[in-house]
Amino acid sequence: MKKIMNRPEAFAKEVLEGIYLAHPRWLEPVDNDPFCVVSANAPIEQKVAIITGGGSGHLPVFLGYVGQGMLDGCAAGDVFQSPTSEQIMAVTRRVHAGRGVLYLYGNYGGDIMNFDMAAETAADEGIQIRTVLVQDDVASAPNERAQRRRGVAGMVFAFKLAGASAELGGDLEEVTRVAQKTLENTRTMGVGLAPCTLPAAGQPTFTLEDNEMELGIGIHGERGVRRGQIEPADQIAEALLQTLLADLPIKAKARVAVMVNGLGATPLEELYILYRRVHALLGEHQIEVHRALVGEYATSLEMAGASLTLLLLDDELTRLLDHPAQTPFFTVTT
Amino acid sequence: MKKIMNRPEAFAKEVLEGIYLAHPRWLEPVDNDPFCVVSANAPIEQKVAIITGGGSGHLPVFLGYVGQGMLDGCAAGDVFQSPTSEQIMAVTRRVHAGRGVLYLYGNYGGDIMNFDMAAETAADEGIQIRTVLVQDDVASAPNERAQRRRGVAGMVFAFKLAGASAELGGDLEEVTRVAQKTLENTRTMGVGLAPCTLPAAGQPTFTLEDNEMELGIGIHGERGVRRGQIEPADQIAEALLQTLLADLPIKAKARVAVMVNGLGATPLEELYILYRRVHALLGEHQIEVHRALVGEYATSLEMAGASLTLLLLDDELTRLLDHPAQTPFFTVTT
Amino acid sequence: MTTANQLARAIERACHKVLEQRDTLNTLDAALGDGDSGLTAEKGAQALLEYLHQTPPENDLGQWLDGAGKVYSRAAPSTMGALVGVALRSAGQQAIGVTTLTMPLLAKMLLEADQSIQQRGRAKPGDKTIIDALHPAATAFAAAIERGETPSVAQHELLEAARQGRDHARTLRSQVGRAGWIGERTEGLLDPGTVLFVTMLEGVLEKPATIGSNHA
Amino acid sequence: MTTANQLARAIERACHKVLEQRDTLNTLDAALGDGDSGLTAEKGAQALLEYLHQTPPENDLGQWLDGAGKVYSRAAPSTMGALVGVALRSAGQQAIGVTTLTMPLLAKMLLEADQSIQQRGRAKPGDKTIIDALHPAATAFAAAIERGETPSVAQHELLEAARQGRDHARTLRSQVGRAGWIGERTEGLLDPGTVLFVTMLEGVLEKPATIGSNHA
Ligand SMILES: Nc1ncnc2c1ncn2[C@@H]1O[C@H](COP(=O)(O)OP(=O)(O)O)[C@@H](O)[C@H]1O
Ligand SMILES: Nc1ncnc2c1ncn2[C@@H]1O[C@H](COP(=O)(O)OP(=O)(O)O)[C@@H](O)[C@H]1O
Ligand SMILES: [Mg+2]
Ligand SMILES: [Mg+2]
Ligand SMILES: [Mg+2]
Ligand SMILES: [Mg+2]
Repeated sequence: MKKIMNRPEAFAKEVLEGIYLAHPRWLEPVDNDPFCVVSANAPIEQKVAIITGGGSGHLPVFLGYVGQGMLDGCAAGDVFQSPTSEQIMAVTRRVHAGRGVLYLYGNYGGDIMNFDMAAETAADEGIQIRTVLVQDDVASAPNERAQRRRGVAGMVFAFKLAGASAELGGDLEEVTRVAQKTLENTRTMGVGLAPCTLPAAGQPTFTLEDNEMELGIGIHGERGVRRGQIEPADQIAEALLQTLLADLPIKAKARVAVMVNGLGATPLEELYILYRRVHALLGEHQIEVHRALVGEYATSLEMAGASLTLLLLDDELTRLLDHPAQTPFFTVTT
Repeated sequence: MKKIMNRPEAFAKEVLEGIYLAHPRWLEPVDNDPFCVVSANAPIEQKVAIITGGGSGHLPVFLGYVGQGMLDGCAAGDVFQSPTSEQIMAVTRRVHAGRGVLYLYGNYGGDIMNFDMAAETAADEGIQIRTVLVQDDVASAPNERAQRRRGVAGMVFAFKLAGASAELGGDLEEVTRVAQKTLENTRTMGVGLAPCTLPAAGQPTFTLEDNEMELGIGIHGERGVRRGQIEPADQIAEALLQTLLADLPIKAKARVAVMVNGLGATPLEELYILYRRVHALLGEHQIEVHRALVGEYATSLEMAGASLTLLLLDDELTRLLDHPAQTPFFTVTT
Repeated sequence: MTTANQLARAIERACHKVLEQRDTLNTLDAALGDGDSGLTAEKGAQALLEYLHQTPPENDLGQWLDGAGKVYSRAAPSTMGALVGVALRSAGQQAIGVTTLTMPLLAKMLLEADQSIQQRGRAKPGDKTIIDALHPAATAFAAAIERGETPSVAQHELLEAARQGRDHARTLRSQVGRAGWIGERTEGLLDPGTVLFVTMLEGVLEKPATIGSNHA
Repeated sequence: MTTANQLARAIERACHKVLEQRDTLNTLDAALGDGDSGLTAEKGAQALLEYLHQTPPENDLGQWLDGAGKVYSRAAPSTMGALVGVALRSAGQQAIGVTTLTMPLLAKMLLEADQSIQQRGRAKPGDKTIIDALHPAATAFAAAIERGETPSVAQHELLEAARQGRDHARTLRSQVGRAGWIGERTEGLLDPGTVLFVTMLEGVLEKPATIGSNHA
């Protein structure tokens, strides 16, 4: 394990400390707990607040989307671990501006338990909570059992669109509806080329031979749908795209946003080679690309590989996607 | 060699094609040569144009800084190769708006030859050219022979500030002066943890043992100043920072911009762990951080490691740094 | 009957037993989950031992268990960590103000722990989780007490039911949690949650060589 | 005297010789540069062969060489590629409108190639570059012609001077290019540029077994 770090146990904490030092005008901790991250100008009066949370090791997910026009706060856990319900509650209290809070996070057992417990405490304190789970990873369960799917990179679209809805004044029901609608139209699938190593574990999360790749692998290295010899980029792009298209309620002449996301160690160059083929294939299906995001949006430490996300757009979703947003890690300008 | 790619020989070309497809409103090729990249709205009337160039494989360097308030064009080479003088000339003709062109690129033999030849042709065609070489890598030569230093991540600051100067209406002499002044105040040093592999070569550019790192390594794997066992992040930060501070004409109470740059495969988390210590040490020296850039700004395919850049600021440079800029890969907002 | 001191010793033994099984739990979890069951169980056990040390149980065992649950889930914020915390807290709710735990009360507490985990985790028996060991164990223990068995017989049935539950769950397919994503491939694999529960129980019921232990 | 056809054959032989040395050049460059000298020399040689095939030299050897230089540097855009291109073009400038190359003209062309590389590369003899083979070779050839030596003696001195220059450069420290960054560590290592030049020269001067080759 080769990492630029100090004590493995302090990994997540030191990352957070570095982030506060680098972006003091944007982010601050609640009550000196670096794992409770809120926007420096929270609470924002009259705005529904949106909170996410989950394990560390996925930058810019999760806290990287806290900022203007996106999220208000984030409860971060240790590497690949859930935050505690107390931490979620601390963030909730700090960002709540009287119009309720949306919990928007990935479908993982530990996170669900802790967010649910926080939601109950919040309710006791008179804070209205809604919960929307991100379940975009098509490789993790068939369409019939879509509620069992993992949440992966597609969550960034949900953050973006729900965040725009909140900034535009939507009430809690409306912001919740937008998050749900976005996710109903969002699908992701990934491919892994090399594992990552938890700083405290010292052992890779899985192994792949030198010439192998795994389609459908999860962001913690959970097993995928097909392991085999590494294929040319164009074939990988085709395999991922076909799966997503088959799963989405898509029609010809549709409009989409595309995200080609690197998992941490894969160079930007390779992501653009993937995008090149994805774009051409969408064209063959007469599907228009309204916006392309190519880069690292949801990673797993130094895992190698990529994921492809499609968001099927209508006019409402397009408008919300194009609404300006800014965080230290993500910018949408008009 | 595990890469998401198709034919190795087509690597750089397919990357460029993917980039044009992803960012059609921003970038376009000259005369269908994808290696000749210009801003979609070039030439910009009344503006001095700035061109860079160099080998592919360093995204977002070089073409990623073509856009609003930065560069006008970029001649890209094959992976780690120079563009040809004809390509540089094609870009020059396309972006020139009558007020001259600044060639701003790294100190590499092949690039110098080709840019110089282009400059001569341009002069023959009546286009005024100035050349500024980026030579920020302190590890590549001692201060006394600073003109022999390599150009690395610090070039991004030169692009930013010269770009702002041009956008603010500076003439060719003024833009050239700003680029030079920026670089006189810019220093970089890197650390390598793992090599990268040229797609067409199939062999890594250098090797490091599992527990080794190399301080001062170059972005093509050129040898550094010290190879040894991997050190804790805080120690690496100290080693890099001390070297830069000793080389810069710095006083107490100075103000700097800091860039912690990932070389391609190093997760953002590790960069923030480095930044954490850099920030603390600067504080001990009573040096104020005006802006921190932490991320991938100049890479070498899937090389693992990081570089640290300091830009010593005065009021003029601060104003130019803060001037808004936007490209598909880089944004500065007010 | 269990006094504050006995409760403390039982929890201590359970924690030490869990610490011993750290690597086994990690290995089991690596095969069907994310390989950290041992790490998070270790964090939870260490936090409990520290809580025990700083705040030994005294007059109100229910309050103490409630605190133990909070401590556990704060220290081990995984699925299992959250659920063990929930179980400790809801068992504690049954014993607020109580200074010694009777067998019927213990039975009630176990049933409550089972229910609270099912509710919080939205899983049921047969989903291949800790519930498949906890639920039959709690039920068997309650039935034995109901039938008027001696504490040692009841405890024996408790442990046996847990072990059988663990072994039966091995044949099932995971329906929830991370393991749920590779459902069919989990058949024949032990579920770390069931192993953790049996391990804790073995610690609690172990007859230690110290005084005051032989009338648990 | 060299006719168009002879020039074509000479360049062909030089290119094939370079292609054979591809891996050697890469290995040499890996030790003090970026390991691509063979790759870029291969690209240049292939492009020249193609140019030769598509556009054989005819009435104007100078124009043809100018075109060859453009082709070479376009195909091999490394330091060396740019410099070889420059050398071919500036040698060509000396022979515009010429249909056969005399020995004195060849000497002038070589000297010009040397000067143009020095100028373009901002390097001088002793910096451990191709110049350390090219410069003494060009000088020795011109001197031999001046002294009225036969072509074969002059050619022999040309090649010998190039080889000696290459071997002498080995003892130097690189002052420019990528190798300049590790200056002291380059002592004792062959410079790929000097090896490339000697290789090309060996190809040009090789006596091939085909007709029309024996009065070069
Ligand atoms: N929804 C659930 N309800 C009850 N138990 C569960 C549930 N999901 C997972 N578990 C239990 O948790 C165990 C995994 O625990 P652990 O590895 O600590 O958590 P995580 O899955 O968050 O890494 C599983 O073996 C299973 O017994
Ligand atoms: N400034 C220079 N002037 C003349 N020759 C040079 C110069 N810099 C480098 N060279 C020659 O170029 C050779 C390297 O060529 P090559 O590997 O093709 O280029 P690059 O360094 O761009 O990868 C060196 O061995 C040296 O002989
Ligand atoms: Mg686990
Ligand atoms: Mg876990
Ligand atoms: Mg080279
Ligand atoms: Mg090169």
